[in-house]
Amino acid sequence: MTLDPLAAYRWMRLTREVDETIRNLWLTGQGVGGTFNQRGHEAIAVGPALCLEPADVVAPMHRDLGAYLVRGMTPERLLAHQLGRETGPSRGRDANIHGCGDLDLNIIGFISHLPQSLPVAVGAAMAFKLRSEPRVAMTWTGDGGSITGLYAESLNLAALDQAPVVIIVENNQYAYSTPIEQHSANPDIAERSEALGVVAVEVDGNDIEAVHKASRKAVNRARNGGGPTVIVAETMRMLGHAIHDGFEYVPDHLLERWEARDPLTIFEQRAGEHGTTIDQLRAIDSDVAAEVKAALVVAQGSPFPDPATVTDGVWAG
Amino acid sequence: MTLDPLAAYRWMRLTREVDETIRNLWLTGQGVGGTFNQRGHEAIAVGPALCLEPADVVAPMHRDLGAYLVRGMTPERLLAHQLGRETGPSRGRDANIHGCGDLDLNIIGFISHLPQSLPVAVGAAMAFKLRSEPRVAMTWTGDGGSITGLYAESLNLAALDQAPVVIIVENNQYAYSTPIEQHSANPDIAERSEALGVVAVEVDGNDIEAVHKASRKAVNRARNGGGPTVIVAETMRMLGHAIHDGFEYVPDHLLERWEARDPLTIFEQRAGEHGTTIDQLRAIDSDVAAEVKAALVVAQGSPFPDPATVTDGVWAG
Amino acid sequence: MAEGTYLDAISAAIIHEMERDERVLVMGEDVAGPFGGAFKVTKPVAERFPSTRVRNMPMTELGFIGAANGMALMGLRPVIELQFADFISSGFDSIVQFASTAHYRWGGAVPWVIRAPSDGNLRSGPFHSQNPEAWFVHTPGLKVVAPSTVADAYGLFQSAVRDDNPVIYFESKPLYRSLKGEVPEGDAPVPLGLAEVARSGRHCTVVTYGAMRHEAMAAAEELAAEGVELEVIDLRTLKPLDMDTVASSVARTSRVLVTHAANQLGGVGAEIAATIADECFTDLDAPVKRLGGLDVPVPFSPPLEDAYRPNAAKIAAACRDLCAW
Amino acid sequence: MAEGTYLDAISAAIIHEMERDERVLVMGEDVAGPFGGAFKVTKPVAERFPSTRVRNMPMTELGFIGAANGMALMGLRPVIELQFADFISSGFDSIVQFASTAHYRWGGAVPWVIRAPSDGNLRSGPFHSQNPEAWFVHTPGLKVVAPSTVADAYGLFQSAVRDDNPVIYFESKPLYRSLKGEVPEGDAPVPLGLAEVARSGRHCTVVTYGAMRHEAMAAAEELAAEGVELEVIDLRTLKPLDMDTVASSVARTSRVLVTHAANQLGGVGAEIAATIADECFTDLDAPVKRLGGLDVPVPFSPPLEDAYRPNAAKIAAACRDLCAW
Ligand SMILES: Cc1ncc(C[n+]2csc(CCOP(=O)(O)OP(=O)(O)O)c2C)c(N)n1
Ligand SMILES: Cc1ncc(C[n+]2csc(CCOP(=O)(O)OP(=O)(O)O)c2C)c(N)n1
Ligand SMILES: [Mg+2]
Ligand SMILES: [Mg+2]
Repeated sequence: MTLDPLAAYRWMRLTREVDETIRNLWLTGQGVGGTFNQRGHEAIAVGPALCLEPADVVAPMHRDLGAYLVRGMTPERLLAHQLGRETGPSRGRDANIHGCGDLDLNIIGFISHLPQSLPVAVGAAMAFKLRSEPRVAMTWTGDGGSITGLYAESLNLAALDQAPVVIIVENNQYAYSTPIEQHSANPDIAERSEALGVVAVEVDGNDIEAVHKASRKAVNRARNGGGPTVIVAETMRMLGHAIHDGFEYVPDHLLERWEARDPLTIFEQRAGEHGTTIDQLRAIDSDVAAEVKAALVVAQGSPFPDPATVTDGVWAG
Repeated sequence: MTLDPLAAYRWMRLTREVDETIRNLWLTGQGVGGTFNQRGHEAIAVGPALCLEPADVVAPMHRDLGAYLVRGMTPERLLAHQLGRETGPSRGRDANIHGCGDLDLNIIGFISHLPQSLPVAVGAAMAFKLRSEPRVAMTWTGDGGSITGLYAESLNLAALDQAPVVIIVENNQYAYSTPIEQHSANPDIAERSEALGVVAVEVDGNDIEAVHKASRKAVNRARNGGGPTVIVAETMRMLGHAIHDGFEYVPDHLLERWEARDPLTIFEQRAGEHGTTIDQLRAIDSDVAAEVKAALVVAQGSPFPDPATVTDGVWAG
Repeated sequence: MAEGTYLDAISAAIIHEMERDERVLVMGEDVAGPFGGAFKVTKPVAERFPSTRVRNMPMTELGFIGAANGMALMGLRPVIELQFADFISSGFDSIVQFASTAHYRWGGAVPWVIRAPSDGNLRSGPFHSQNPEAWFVHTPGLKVVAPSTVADAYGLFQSAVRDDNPVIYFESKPLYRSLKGEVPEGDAPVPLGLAEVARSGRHCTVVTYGAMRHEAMAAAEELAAEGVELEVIDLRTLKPLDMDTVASSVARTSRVLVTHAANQLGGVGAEIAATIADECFTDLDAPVKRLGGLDVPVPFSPPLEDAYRPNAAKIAAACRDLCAW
Repeated sequence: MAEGTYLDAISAAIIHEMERDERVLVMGEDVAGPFGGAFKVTKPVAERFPSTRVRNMPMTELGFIGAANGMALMGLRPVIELQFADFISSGFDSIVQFASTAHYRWGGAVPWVIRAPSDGNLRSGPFHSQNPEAWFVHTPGLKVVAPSTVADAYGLFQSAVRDDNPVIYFESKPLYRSLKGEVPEGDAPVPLGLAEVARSGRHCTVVTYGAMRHEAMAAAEELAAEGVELEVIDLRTLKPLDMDTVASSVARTSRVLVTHAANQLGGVGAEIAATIADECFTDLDAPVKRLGGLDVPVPFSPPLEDAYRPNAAKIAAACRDLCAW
């Protein structure tokens, strides 16, 4: 799959728009509970997801709004979810972007305990391999997630089985307020990953073309029996960890540097190279804005769950 | 500390003798519960422990009988412990070589959940560093232990703090019945360890001089503020995992190869080089045999704990 | 049907489920052939099925139970062997946070079975004797099973594998080879959530599960000689709990002892006793009594483990006291 | 004494203990200055003490609680902050297997405190609202504390740090900034294991802890207007449990409701209710009732969380029923 530049831009813009819509709601007291910020992570979430077939499976985390959207979770449902409505994918049971799963879309909902999506994605890939299905599992984790024990256990399992899984490490250089040098004695995540027996590559996480290219290669390798790949994508989270976070801890000069490298901006700067025009992008912008606005109206008009259903769904079957 | 060859031999022989005594007891139905085998691990346990000062701390695991002995846990107490007597270090509360700790000897008792001794040793080392004490913590783990998440988490913590800890990985190439290639996608434990930010070296685990030399260097580095070292020592467990284990899974040719490299045998073969004589070694053998025989008599004559004390010691203070 | 042990029944049930349903696979440390597991439960299984369906795992409980979550979501039915129930705490997050909540949160069914060899009386000390079922009964979204007979070991396992939810199946190590009986063949599922009246009696009810069922039966024999008839209820499933069977027994006997080998304080017996005390209040002629393990790690040395643990004599004594109330 | 919040009291207590005893240090994710923790509890602490005593940890709960075990064995007194109590399951082995058993097994004392911000009613969903205290009350060798007032947040913390055992200190997130009062100064330890009679009354006892204390007090106000006087007991410490205070209250009131925000099934309330039902059998004029969270993960959406969770109105209704018995 080659990257369709207008589609790529559209998904990133949609991610940004949904994120900003949520942010505005929460900052004006119209949210429910807390919520996470996505700004800066658009290319990392969208680029890899665009490499997948519908039958492939994703297990995104809290910074991957774009992946949910690409996989077919509509803005309406995502907003309804964050607002605790019956019409969201969790029927009001899970918060913000947690538990935003839907097996009809092959999306696995995540839990807070990081990086729990990782072994789950590896297990999904092991299932594909066992059944000789040409499917791939993809998951995301952070630099903080990459230093957990579960990261090492999961990569080892993936490598032992040569399971068809692609792991995107979103290295935004901070785990909450803690810079990577303070949480990882060896901040070279690719090196740590490779030592566990997987192929690891590094890529500019704000350049959707680069992320997409690396992901495409990894997805192909996985689908062709070549086993797991870790893609370490460098980026910067441009707002606080979550809506309440004052975000004083990232030095201004770092933010300025990365502001200039905003995934949407650098994509737009290359519009000519892609054979697209600024006018086309602006048209997408207004389309997307209208779409999200309409989605919000629907989401806000959706019912809350009936408290009488509170115990529904604990058991399957 | 240079290695005193007669002392080195004596500790290894004592380890072997206690192990065989235990094995004989258990095989003849005089044991209580189960017990682990030590054969093959004598040099790995004794060599590093001989590099320590009394104020240093050890956190050995289930294959390190020799380390307990070197640190001053007497055969009497060790046998009483395994036999569930009041006079053992756990007063009958913990089994076989678990929980065989004594802070007066600076030995931390281990739990089954592997490799839990590892973060505990790292924490002890962090305490030494925080208080600027010239002390070192030493711990042991297996090849199986080295692929756990906790191994990665512990090494990262040690490296971040540059804590004075020495970690001996007893690579006996099997975790219970599972060969290393089946449990570790990358069986190069030193490479995996180094990628986490620590110094890692490899050594022949059946050659006590080699193990001792590498450990001495690591202990010195730690004591002088140089941070953690991992020593990957290759060996082979020459009997089953534990007393009940039929041990069919290790190929004969492997055992034959390692039998020829028995830590006591190869040490004895070099007796001349050490300036010791075979007669001296035989004298140690009979000394040690008598010592352990006497210790067994004492241990077997020791009382079982009074059931009325069963709840004693749950709480400290 | 052939005579066999409790352990044989588990092996047979695994084989039957794997033959019946190709989605079922076994995973765990050292489970593959020819070794066949720390207790050899999967040895006959590994002889029968290819290595892709009986898979050795590295000593990484958190990671491989996490992987089982992914397999289960993709429609497989992993049967996960732990070497000892004690190591269930090493995979805790994958169980109590992910698997237990996925269906409630977003409809993802996680149909696995964790086989956890539990309980003591074998002089195995604090880390090979644990009975951690209370942690999981308290956690919403998990089912918990604890068979105590050869037939139930077989039949409850079948129901556990066929259930669409994560099920923790606590095996009783003390019964593994000591308990013999007819091993069922073919389909013989015992439904989850149904207690068994193991013995009828009119003077006092003993509610129990696992190895303690047999201690309670021995106590009942002892008391029968004294003219006291115990009714013994084996819960079989700890979640969901069959309180109906318990309540209707208490309505007849008016006296009840709840006993298990797990630590008494905050154990499953507390939930059962509290429920009886509430729902059977007017039926009771004596307080609901509990008899469980002491509030200490399971000690190793025989005199200490004996002091720690309930047994037939202690159950008989407690029932005598209850009947004297 | 100055007016402050429940959260201020915790910060002040940490500072006091660190000044008093140089063995005390703080560790956890993002606790260091200038950030000062997810809830800013350690912000004033980090301003006062060097970074060696307020230490950021990587997101590796199992590893760093394991390291705290080693530090504590070597004589330090680590105060470990979890970002949410929900993540306590990620460090489970280091707590329930190592720390809890070391002293019993071989005399190694492990004096740390884990600060666990717990409870909900904040629309934070299944992973930021948990009350996992029952897992730890059931585990031998741990102490468990759950302060519900500004003064207790201060005083129980002091006792927890000075205790020679591992103590889990459950902080109440809903009270963090909503509850204000006089923050004690200097030494004001509140002993572990001593309940407080928060309100005297003669008709019915309510046994509770944490944020539910305040719901029970509100229920008591409501019922007082109807002529029903509730006695409210705040347990403050969940292990060891002060059943004496509870029993002497029940002896007077003959009716009792046990309530907490944690899931009711197999919760700490089951232990308390079962003990009351046993030991106070002849005092009771009505069954011991329990009111806890439903057997579901804590749901996010307001109508669902409200349905999940006990509150003043539900407590009042339950007490009315009890008094009508
Ligand atoms: C096991 C666990 N401990 C603590 C947390 C709290 N927490 C939420 S996000 C986060 C930082 C994660 O950093 P990283 O993995 O780099 O992802 P990022 O948020 O930077 O995208 C922490 C500590 C958690 N989610 N899981
Ligand atoms: C967390 C955990 N899971 C399972 C076990 C059971 N177990 C005991 S020893 C062992 C193998 C350990 O292998 P290794 O670390 O290589 O040490 P070795 O016994 O070979 O010296 C296993 C799986 C355990 N002790 N801890
Ligand atoms: Mg990050
Ligand atoms: Mg090994």
